[in-house]
Parts: sequence; C-alpha cells; structure tokens
Amino acid sequence: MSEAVSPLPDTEAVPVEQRAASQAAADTILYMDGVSVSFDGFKALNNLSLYVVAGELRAIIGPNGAGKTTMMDVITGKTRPDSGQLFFNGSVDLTKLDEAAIANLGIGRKFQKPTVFESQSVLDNLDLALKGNRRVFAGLFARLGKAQLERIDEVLERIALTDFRGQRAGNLSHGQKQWLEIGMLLMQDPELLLVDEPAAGMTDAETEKTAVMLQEIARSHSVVVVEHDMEFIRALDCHVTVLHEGSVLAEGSLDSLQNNRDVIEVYLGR
Amino acid sequence: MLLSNDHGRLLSPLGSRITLGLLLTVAVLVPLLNLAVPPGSFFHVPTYLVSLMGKYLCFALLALSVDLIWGYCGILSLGHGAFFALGGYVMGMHLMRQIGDRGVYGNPDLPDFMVFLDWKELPWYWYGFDSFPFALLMVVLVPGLLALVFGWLAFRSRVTGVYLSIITQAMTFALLLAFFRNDMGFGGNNGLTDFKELLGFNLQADGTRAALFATSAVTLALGYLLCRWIICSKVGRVLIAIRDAESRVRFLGYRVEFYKLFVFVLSAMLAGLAGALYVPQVGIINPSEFSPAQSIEIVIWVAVGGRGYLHGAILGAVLVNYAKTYLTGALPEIWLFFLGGLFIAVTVFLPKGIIGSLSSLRDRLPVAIMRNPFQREVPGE
Amino acid sequence: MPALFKVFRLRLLAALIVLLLPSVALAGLAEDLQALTDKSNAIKAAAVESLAADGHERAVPILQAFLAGRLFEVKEDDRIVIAEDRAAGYRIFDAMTGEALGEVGKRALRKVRINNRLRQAVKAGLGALTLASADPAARRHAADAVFRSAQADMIAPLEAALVRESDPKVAARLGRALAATELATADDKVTRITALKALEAFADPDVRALVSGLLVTDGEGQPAERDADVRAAAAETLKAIEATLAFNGVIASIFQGISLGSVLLLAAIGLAITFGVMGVINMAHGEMVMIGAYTTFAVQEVFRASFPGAFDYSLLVAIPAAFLVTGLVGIGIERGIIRFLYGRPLETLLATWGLSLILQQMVRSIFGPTNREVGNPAWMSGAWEVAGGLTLTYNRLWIILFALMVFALLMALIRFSGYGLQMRAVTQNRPMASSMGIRTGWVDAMTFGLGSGIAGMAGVALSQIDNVSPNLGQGYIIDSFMVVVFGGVGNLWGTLVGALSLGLVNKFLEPYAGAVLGKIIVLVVIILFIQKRPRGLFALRGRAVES
Amino acid sequence: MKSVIRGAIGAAALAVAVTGGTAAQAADDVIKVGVLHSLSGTMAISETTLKDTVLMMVDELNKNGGLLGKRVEAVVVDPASDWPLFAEKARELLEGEEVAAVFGCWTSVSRKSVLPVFEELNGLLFYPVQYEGEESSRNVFYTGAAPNQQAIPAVEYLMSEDGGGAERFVLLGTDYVYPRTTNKILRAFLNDKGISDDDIMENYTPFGHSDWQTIVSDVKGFASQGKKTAVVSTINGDANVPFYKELGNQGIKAEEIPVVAFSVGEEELAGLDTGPLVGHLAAWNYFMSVESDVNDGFIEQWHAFIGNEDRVTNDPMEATYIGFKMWAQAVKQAGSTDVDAVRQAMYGQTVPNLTGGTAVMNANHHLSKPVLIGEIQDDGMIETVWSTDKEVVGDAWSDFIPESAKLTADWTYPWVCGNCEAPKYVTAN
Repeated sequence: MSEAVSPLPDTEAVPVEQRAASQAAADTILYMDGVSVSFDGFKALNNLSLYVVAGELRAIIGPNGAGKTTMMDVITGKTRPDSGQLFFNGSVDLTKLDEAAIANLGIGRKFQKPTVFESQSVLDNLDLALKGNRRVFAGLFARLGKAQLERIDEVLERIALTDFRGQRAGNLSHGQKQWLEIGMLLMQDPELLLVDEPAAGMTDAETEKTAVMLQEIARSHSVVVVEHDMEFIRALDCHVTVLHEGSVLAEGSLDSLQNNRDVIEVYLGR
Repeated sequence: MLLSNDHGRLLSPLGSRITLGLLLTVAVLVPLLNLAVPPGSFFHVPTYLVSLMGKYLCFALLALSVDLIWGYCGILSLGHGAFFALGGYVMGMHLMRQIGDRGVYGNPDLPDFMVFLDWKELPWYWYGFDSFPFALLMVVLVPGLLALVFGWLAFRSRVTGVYLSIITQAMTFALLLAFFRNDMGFGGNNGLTDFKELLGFNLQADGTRAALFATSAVTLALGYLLCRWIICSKVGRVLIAIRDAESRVRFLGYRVEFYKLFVFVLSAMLAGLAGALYVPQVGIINPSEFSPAQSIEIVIWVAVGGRGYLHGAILGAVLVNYAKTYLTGALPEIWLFFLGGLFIAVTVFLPKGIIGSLSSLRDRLPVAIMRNPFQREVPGE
Repeated sequence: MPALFKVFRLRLLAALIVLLLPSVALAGLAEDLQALTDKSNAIKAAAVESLAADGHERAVPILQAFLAGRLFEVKEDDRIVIAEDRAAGYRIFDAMTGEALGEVGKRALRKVRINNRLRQAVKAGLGALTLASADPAARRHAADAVFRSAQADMIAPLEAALVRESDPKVAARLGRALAATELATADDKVTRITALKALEAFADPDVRALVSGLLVTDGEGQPAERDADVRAAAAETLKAIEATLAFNGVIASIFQGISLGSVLLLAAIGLAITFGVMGVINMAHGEMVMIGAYTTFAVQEVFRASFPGAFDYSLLVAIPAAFLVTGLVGIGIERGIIRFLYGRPLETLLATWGLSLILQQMVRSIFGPTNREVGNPAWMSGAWEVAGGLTLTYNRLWIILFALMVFALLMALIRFSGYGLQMRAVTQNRPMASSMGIRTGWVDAMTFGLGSGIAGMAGVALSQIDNVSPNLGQGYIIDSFMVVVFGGVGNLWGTLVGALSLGLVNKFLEPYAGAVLGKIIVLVVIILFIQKRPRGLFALRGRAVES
Repeated sequence: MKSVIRGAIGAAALAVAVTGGTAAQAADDVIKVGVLHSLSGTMAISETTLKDTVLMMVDELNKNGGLLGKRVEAVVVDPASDWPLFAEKARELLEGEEVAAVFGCWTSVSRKSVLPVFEELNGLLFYPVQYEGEESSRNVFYTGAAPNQQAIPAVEYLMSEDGGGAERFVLLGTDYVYPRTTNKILRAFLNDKGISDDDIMENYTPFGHSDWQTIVSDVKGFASQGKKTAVVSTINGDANVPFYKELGNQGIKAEEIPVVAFSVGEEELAGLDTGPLVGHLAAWNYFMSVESDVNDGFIEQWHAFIGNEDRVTNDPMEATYIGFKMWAQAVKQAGSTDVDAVRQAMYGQTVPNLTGGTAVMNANHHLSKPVLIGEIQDDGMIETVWSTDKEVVGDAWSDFIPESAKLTADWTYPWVCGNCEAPKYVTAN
C-alpha cells in the first residue's frame, strides 16, 4: 500500500493527553503513542502505545490477530497508521518515512516467514545486508574490503553457517534460513531489531540456540521479539508485553503475566 | 580477495564465452562470406540473408533488454516494443532528413508524406535530426526519457506484477494509436520509409548492409557485455534480490524504485538502440511496431530461450524469428499451428526455456557437485 | 337499312366505350409500367408519379414490388412481372393483372432497376396511396413519406386522414406531415407561421432540417425563405428544437457510454474470472469470445437450413450453445495446459498466447478467413425512438440488458451456490480447501470453464455489432485487460464499475477529442490512475494483499 | 581461444542452416510467380481471397499448356500482416526463389515496405487494390483504381440529379494515407464545384474502430441542417461491418443520407444483413452482379476452384485477374520472363474487363478501366446504377494536389520516369 491514508480521527482512540515528541524520554529508542490502523473497518491496531528503551530486549506476545505483525509493519513503514505518533530515537518521526529510509535509520526487521534471497548464496545474502552505501551507482563499482570480509566471516561464525558460505540460501534448512536472516540483521548493524517469530518451525535444539543468539545480540542492540512460544520467551528472560485486539493488555515479567487474570482469559478463555 | 563486484567472472560461464565468440565471429565472417566470396560458391552468403540475420541480431538485442529487466529484476514489460519503435522512429527521422530533395516531390525541406498532407513547414520536433550525432543521442535519450518518466511514476507508486505489465501495455497501445494519427507528423500508418542513405552510404549497397550487420553484431556483443557487467556487480545482486523478495530488499534499506528505474531506463535505451539498428536494415518503421502483440512476442522470445539467462534471450530471439521466417515460407497456411504449439510446448515441457533446461541438466551431472563451494554463483547462470 | 346501321353503329360505339373506358386506364398503366424500364431515371420518376396519381388498384402492388426490387422483365417477351423468391428461381406474376405465370430460372429475368431517387419517389407515391391503410405502421410510414414529399395536393387527404385517425401516435405523425406540407406549400404567411409553431412539438432532426432549410442562404446571400416574418418564426422554432435536441443529445451520450461500457463489461467479465480470480493471464480470452461468435454463426446456419421460420429465436439457442461450447473448450484448455502452470502466472501468458494463435488459425481453417454473416433477429434490429433525435438502438439496449443479466447471474452463482463457495475457498486458500475435501482440480477446471463460457456468451452479443472474423477477439483483449485492472483484479464489482465508467468517459470525450485521441486520453488516464491506486478501483486493503 | 573457435563453427553452421532452409533450386522447366498476401493477422480477412485468385489463375494457365512451354508454379508465402515481414518475404521471393513476378500486397504500407526491395532487385509487383495514387514505380504495375477512377466520379454522381443532388458532404475515413489523400482531393474538387468548407465534415477513426454510435449520431446532426447531405466513406476493412450495422440500426436511409464507400464490395458485405442498407452506394471498377459472359465464366470458375457456391467475387479479384492475364500475355509477347523485357511488353497490353470493355495498361503503370457506381441490394449484392461511358485512365499523380499536378509518370521513351516535370531524354526531331 503506498497511498497516504488520510488520518481518520478516531475520537476514542486519541489519548486525552497528547505527549509531544520532545517530551519523550531521551533513552526511549521507540516511542509509539495512540497508534491506530484499520483495514476495511477491522481495527488491527487500536490506540496502541508502546515504549522501548535503548538496549532493551522486549518480547511481545498475544493471540492471533492481536496486531503483532501490523505493529511491526507500522514501525518499519510498510503500513501507515491512521492516527497516532511514532518516534524513533526521540525525535525522528517514522510516520513520514518509507521502508528504505527507516531501515537506513537503523531499524532492522526479520519476517515471520524466513525471507532470504533464495537464489543467491549465503555470502551474497550477507553482502547485500552489509551496512554501506545503498545507492545504485555506488553498487555498480562496489568492492568488498578486507574489513568487511572479516565482518562477514564473524557473522557467519555467529549464526553457525560458516560451512555453508557458498551454498544457495534456498538449499538451507528452515532453521538455517532463520539464522541467516538474523545474520543479515546483524550485517545491517541496526540500533533496533524487530524479530517476528524467530523460533517458528524450529527443533528444540535450534530454538535454544536461537534464544542464545538473540540474547547475545541484545547486549549490543535494542531488540523487540514477537513470539508465540512461551518456552522461548522464558528462555529470553525479559520484559514482556501482551497485545490483545490491537492494544496493550498487560506488561511485566513473564511470571507476573502468567498470573494476570486478563491474560489468562485472553489465552484460555472464550 | 573476493570482490563485491564479480567482474572477474564477466566471461567465466561457458555460455557467455560461446555467445561472445559467436557474435564476434559472425560479425566478421558473414560480411566476409557475403562480399568476398563470389556468388554461386557454396560459402557465399546472399545479401538477403545478411539483412535477415541483421534483423535477428536487432531482435536479439531487444530480447536482451527485456531479459535484463524481466529475468533479473522481475519487471515484466509488455510494452517494450514501444522503446524499440521509438529508437526506430528516431533513426527513421534521421534517414528521412537524409533523403533531402530526392523525394518524389523534390521538396528539400519536407518529407514526402508532409508535402502530401499539405504541411507547410517542418514541425519543430523534427529539427536537429539531420545531424547524425544528434540522432544517435536521441536514439537512446527518447526511449530513456519515456522510461524515466513512466518508470518514475510506476515504481514510485509501487505498481508491480500484472498491474505494471498491463499499464506498460496501455502505454504502448496509446503510443500505437498516437503514431497512427497522421496529425502527429510521423507519417501515420505508413510510417517512415523510402530511405536512401546513411552517413553518405547507399542503404541498398551490399557493403552498407554488411557493415550494418557487423555493427549490429558488435553492438549486441557490447550490449551483452554491459548487461553481464551489471549482473555481476552488486547492483545485479540487488536486482535479483528485488526479483525474489522485493519488500525484504526495502527493509534492508535499498531504494528499490531507484534500482528498478536504473535498470528500466537502461533497458529502454538498449531497446531504442536495437530499434535504430533495425530500421536501416528493414527499410521501414511504422506504428505496428508499437502494437501490444509485438511486445508480447518479445517476451516470448525471452521465455523460449530462457528467462534469466542473457544468452538465452539472444538464442530465443534468433530461434523464434528464424522459425517464423522458415515457417511462413514453407508452411504459409498452417505455420501458426507450429509457432503456437512451440510456445505451449516450451512452457509446459521446458519451463525454464531452452538454456534454463540445458543448464539444469548440466547441474544434475556429478561435475556440479565438484564445483568450488566458495565460488560465487550468479543465479540463473 | 340506315336505321339499323345507325343502331349498329351506336351499339358498336357503346361497346367500344364500354371496352375502352377501362382500357384507357389500362393503357395508362401499361405505358407507365413500360416507362419504368426506361434507361432514363427522369422518365422512370415521371412514371412513378403518374402511377401514384392514377390510383389504379394495381399501382400499390407494382410500386411495392418495385421498391423491394421484385419487379422484373422477362427477357423473352419483355413482359413485366412481379417475382417471389423460390429455391430454384422465381415464381412470377403478371404485373398488370396479378395473374400467376409459373416459375422461371433467375437468368430468364431482367431486374427493373431502381435507385435512391426513384425510391424516394416511390415512397412518396405509396405514402399518398396508403394513408388510408388498415395497418397503423403503414399509415405511419405513409405520413412520414408525405412529410418528406410535402406536396400541396396532400393537404386535403391529410386533413381527412387526421380526422379519422384513432391511433394517437399516427395522428401525431400526420399532424407533423400536415404542418410540414402547409409550411412548404401554403400561400399565406399566417398559416405558415402557425405551421412552424406546430412543428416545435416535433423536435427531431428531420424537422430541424426542414426548418433550417428556410434559413439557408444561397450563393448571393439570398435566404431561401423570402418572407422576413416567416424567417423570424423559423429562427424561433429552430431555437426551441435545438434546445430539445441538445438535451436529448446528452441523454444519447449517456446511453452510448453505458452501451460501450456494457460491451466492455461483457468482454471483460470472463477475463475477470480467469485472470482476476484465477490469476491466469489469459491471452486466449479474446479467442473464447470469437469462438462464441462463431457458435452463434453455426447455430444460425442450422436455423437457416432447418427452421427458417424460427430464425428470430436463434440467439436464444446460441447463448447456451456458446456457453457450453466455449466452456468445454475452456475446461479442455485448463486440463490440458493451464493446470501444469499454476503458480507461474507469467508462463500462462506465454502458453495462452500460443493457444490464441492456434485457435485463430483453426477457426480460419474451418470457417475461412472472411467475415461470416450473423443475422440480427427482428427484435434486435432498428431503434426505439424515445424522442426526436433520441433513438436508442434495440441491439444496444438488449446488450446492456444482457450484460447486466450475465453479471447478476454470475454474482448469484458465486455467492449462493455450493460451487461458488468452493470456488471462493480454493482461490483464497488452496491447501486448506484441498484438505477439507474440495476437489481443487475440479473447481479449477469448472472456474476456467465458467470464465470461458461467459466469454463465449459475450461473443454472442458481440456478433450482433461487430465482425464475425478470426480477428474478432484481438480487438477486445487489450480493452478487457484494462477494464479488469482498472476495476481491481479479483473484484467483480470493480469490473462492473470500471467497464461502465470507461465507457462513459470514452463517449463523453469522443465529441471533443475525436475517437482516436479520446481513446489515447482514456489510456493515459488509466496509467495515471494506476499510479494513484496501484491495485485498481476496488482494491483490497490489508495485510493479506502483499503476501 | 577454444571457445571462440567453437563459436565460429556454430556461426557457420547457423549460416548454412539458414541458407539451406530457404534457398531453392530453380528448375529449368518451371516459371515461378510469388504470391505475397497475408494469410494470417488482421489483413488475412481480405488478402486470402487474392491468394486463391492467383492460384486459380496459375491453375488455369497450366491447364492451357503453361507459359513458354513451361509450367507455372506459385510460391506462396505468408507475410502475416506484418509490414517489415513483407519486405523480408519480398526479398526472399526475389533473391531466394528467383520468381519472375510477384502478385501481392493490399495495404499501402505493405506496398511502401516492399517497394525499395523491388526497385533494388528489379522485380515485378502487381498490386491489385485501389489506393491513394501519388506513386509510379518502374517495378510496380497498379491494377487497382487510382483516386480519379473512384472518388471523383462517385461524388459527381452524388451531386447529380440522379444521385440526389447532395450539397453537403461528410467525409468519413480510417486514419491512414488513402482516406487522407482521397479526402484531400475531394475537398479540392468540392471547393471547385462551389461547396464551401462549412458544408464539409471530415472525420477519421482508427483501424478496426467498432463503436460508431457517436459518429453516426454526429452525421445525423450534420445532415439536419437543411441541405441534402451525403457521406463519402473511405472506412477500411473490418471497421465497415460495425459501421453499417450502426447505420442500419439508427435508421439512416439511403434516400435521405446516402453513403458512398470506396472500400466496400460484396466481400465486405458478406458478414452483414444488408436489408436496412439498401440503396447505400459503392464506387468501384467491378461488381459481382454485373451481367456479362466473361463475368459469369469467372464466377463459375471461382466457385469451382474454391469449392463453395456462396463465395463472392470482388474488385481486387478482378484487378488480380487482369494483372495476371496481362503479365502472361506480356511474357508470351516478350518470349521471356526477363523483367525488363516483360515491362516493355506490358505497355498497351489489353485484357477484356469482367464488366465489359477492355482494360489497357498505360505507360504510367496504371490501368484504364470503367468506373461503376452501385447500390447495395438486400441480398448483399451491389447493383450498378451508373457507369462511365468509357474507360477512365488511372492517374498516378492527382491533378487536385498542386505539388503532384505538375508531375508526370511515363515509363516509355522519352520520359522514362515515374515522377518528372520534364522528360529524361530530349526527343530528337
């Protein structure tokens, strides 16, 4: 969708006290306030507010249709919010930027379904993601320097794909593709990583390995993980936000949430 | 040290070496066999074959330009014939100006069709075409500019897939109708014809034809090299990435629209060049080159040869056009059955086209396993 | 015996008179009839006038036969006969007496030639003779013929006819003829000005032609009408008529736009299924339309050969026949080719293009390369004269109706039938549908068959307004794609709205820009529109769209 | 280096394959004639008939002993309504097949496309369709009508008392050279006759135009301005059927607004119910309905050849017939198929028209033919209502276009030129 959707002022959705961007805390890397999105009458996000602090590892859970993926779409510029505020690093208004600009600001994203460039090699995939000049004419004459090659090797090591360097990405196993995508995120070296269901379809061993990988990454980046798998969330051991029907239902540690009545009702009730 | 640009491998796959070798050989051999070998000898190539093969080479260049955007970037243009035709018209305008007062009405300023339709003076957009360098510039600029405007609008609004294909079709259809109009000043349905000479050489002389043929072959070879150079560069890999997963590329921070625009404009320019080489060899340019059916045929050449293989596009163009030449002469009443059948058979039995099927055959051989795992692979080769 | 002689002479004279009286008339008839075969059209025209003026009872059949091209001369004895078509030749009747003369071969007769000038004369003559006909349609035609001829001696018969006329429509036509005749022939100004006023009620092109004829100036700047008052009245009448005509013109444009839109809709709706719903870039769609049109031709051939009397109903048979034939062809194509290509939409483009070449050539081989005649049934010929200058042609009206009916039926089928449910299930989620026990292969084949069958029905409609030739489909394929894409792929309502709006835009542009430029503008508008809404008029918005 | 050698072998193989595929051995006892008519694509609808006509004529010639004691063989190719392909096929016929003459082309653009080829290779083309004139090539014989053999007589007829005395004209045409030129000539002619530009409406539509609602309404409007109006149609090919259908349905009667067409014959009407169109006119040099013994024979021969009694004959077929007969006579007279000898023998060659009288080939490569005007009948035939007293000489250059009025086409000594203001050679006297 590319056309700018005219903001539909939703009287209910607009928060009573409008907080200006400058008032956001300096260490808030992602500031979402009162964001609403609707598709043909269906409210995918309903007055959603969420704040992520720099360096934080945050997990987001919620049942199907809670708006997790739409939230990611909004942050990365794929979907324009109908209303609400969205700031990155305190002052950059994300609602005015497109995907490429947002990516270049330092927000990386991993999709729900592993999306790597299947017809290209693992090496090429990482090379494409490597932080650098994204212009066409630079690309025509670009060369990989020694430092960059070393960086690639380092990431290959981290995602355990060193031996698959020259393989077509399409030939990798499902789990390996997930890692490759995480590796691509690392190559981008973003300030904020949005990771959508990294453990989906993985074996237990792979899941464990992935959790370790993310924790490691979280040491140097802010990470937001969307996940279904409670075991995995537990392994991440971080602050958790529960989404329901497009807004935040509860927040806190996993243990506290597991005793929250609302959360139990949403997951088990009905 | 590995390069991000793989230009060292520009010629490494067998296909490209054969292609270039062939092109350069025919560029020398065919004119030689035409001019130096006496008629009647077994090795003599008659002039009509020179022109015919020259025409095939122009089509091959056109197919190459389509493969560049379709095979490598996933942009299916069903209107590429428009760029070809525009290049052709530019060359046609230059050739018309070269006629001077040798037209049937002997008017030194106006082409015959303008005299005929009562035009009093040369319209402004015909100015400058007497100059060959200017015309040559326009050959790439006019199609390039149209592609720039059209592409900028389309790619910026992220028109993709069939929507893009259909509006490219609308574009060429609109141009077809526009060029049909006699009021446009491009000769209407009859188009531009009755050319006399190019750069002072008589277009009907064997030498000129041979030279045009050689030029076409060399241009095609250069075009091929240019395309390979792009494909082997990082840009090439971004293009393939766009073809395979466009939104992923955006989230990596690439401005997909600029990449698409770059390759689309370049492709349009190559198509324009092909058109410009085509016109002096066939002797006429008229609006039927804009017809959507023509553009669809170009896509079919590429599909038959093998989408995503540059030499496949060349092979497809030559093969399908040769089949057309042969069948319309040998089986004039039923040739469409064969051609139509060929298209269906290729899609059903050789979904990757001829080259694609050949190379997947090659991939199945044990040799493939032995290949150096660290060697970069350009998808499609 | 002078007395006896005298008596004898008297008797002879009486007998002669008795014999001669009708034969004077008969001689006149024979002379006029003979004059009809003259080389000079002027003499022929005079003969027609004289025939009509004499009012002999044979004049009407003779003139009617002359008009219909059924008046012949027997080559052997130059006798003039009226002929009726028979399989082997003609059945002939003596023109003078109506006596049957048996059957002769076509070569034995020489046609009595007629041309436009004579046709006009004959119609005028027949008009005068048939004002009192029992058939209201004939009286109406007669009134119109008199309107055109505008001869002074018709005023009295017109007035008489007007008095006894019971049909109000015919009475109006009589009034129009009377006013026109008075305007043309009356001597006094007042009658003529009154006639002009009366004509204001009949705002049609013929009346406008008549009235503006008064205002035309000749080479020296002299107006055709010498009387300034009549000219002024004529100018006023003309103004009133033109205002009505202009209003009717707008209505006509709307009608024409909807009509063009309905043609586009018919052509596109099948594609909206095969392309829009199934994702097959079906370049052979136009050929399905063409096969539908040829099916119509074949059905009509059967009717012509076996049931000539029921020819008017041939289309009612052709519609289901075309649906079945093209539907089966479509199923065959789907099973034979398309099903191997799902998930590779661009390859379907290639294969169906090859297919379209084959189908065109096949039809060319079977039916020949030239146009085939598809007749219009009587109920689709002619036009409905709603008001002056506003004639809605019946074939277009029926096609609009037909298009909307097809659309409604299709929507109902998809929405309410079990098959429709399965089809929607398969197009939305194939693996899920398959796992629920829906035979997806069957549904695919049926859906492609349905799209093709609808294209075939479109062919029946198009055969009524366009060439039935192997190229028929080529003319519609691009427009069809434009409509589907403009409306939004996968949305049938979009196709409806898209088709009608493109039709209307085209027709409103045409008077200003001309047909070619108008079409170019529409194409450019589509291109620009797609920039604004990259997924057409009725695009789905949401997450599912881009996945 | 190895790859380059491999490439060379491949190239040579390709070249041989291409040559072997198309070059044919010309046997000594055969005279070849090329048939260059589209058998597929948009023009197949019209051109296929002409291909069959040539085949029929060849057949007849062979039955009568051939030509110069040799058998005549027709080489049929399909240029597929693709104009550059016409040039390619022409070259193939002349250079590859070495045909003695070519019968072909329908559209002007196809003729323009092959013209340079015929001139370069000194071939012979017989072009059988009415066209816009403004051309006289040494290598082409034009057996169809020039504008002065169709348009002017037709308009004169419309203005006459018999034709209805039209004073206002609508010129409808397909947007290409033939209608544009014809209408330009007609406008000049009408202005000459005192009809002002206000009384002339010109309208052009694209090829294959199928929606005539607006234009037919416009014609009705234009005709209701108090003057007798006639329509001159140069609408081409496929667009005619929808045009006439609309005309019939909107009730435009021939007595009120007669339409005279130059590209409509029995063939074009074959797809139509002509009941509502009776009286509309066509101007051409031949109608199937013309009664003459030669015509009856021709129609019979055609029906026998094509195996279908319903097929009609038309003007371009007659033009093909005349062209073929003339060529055969010229070959006999020249005693050879040599192009230059045959060309010389062509001038003054006569063939009886199917409609009576004789067609004569003039030194400007155009024929003298009678002009007929016919009215459409309800059986789809066109019946002659008027004809010229004697044959009209086809003009290569129109007298009504100032630039071309001064040009002369005469390929005999001393002119020897298709477009000259003065003879090439000065006569010695």
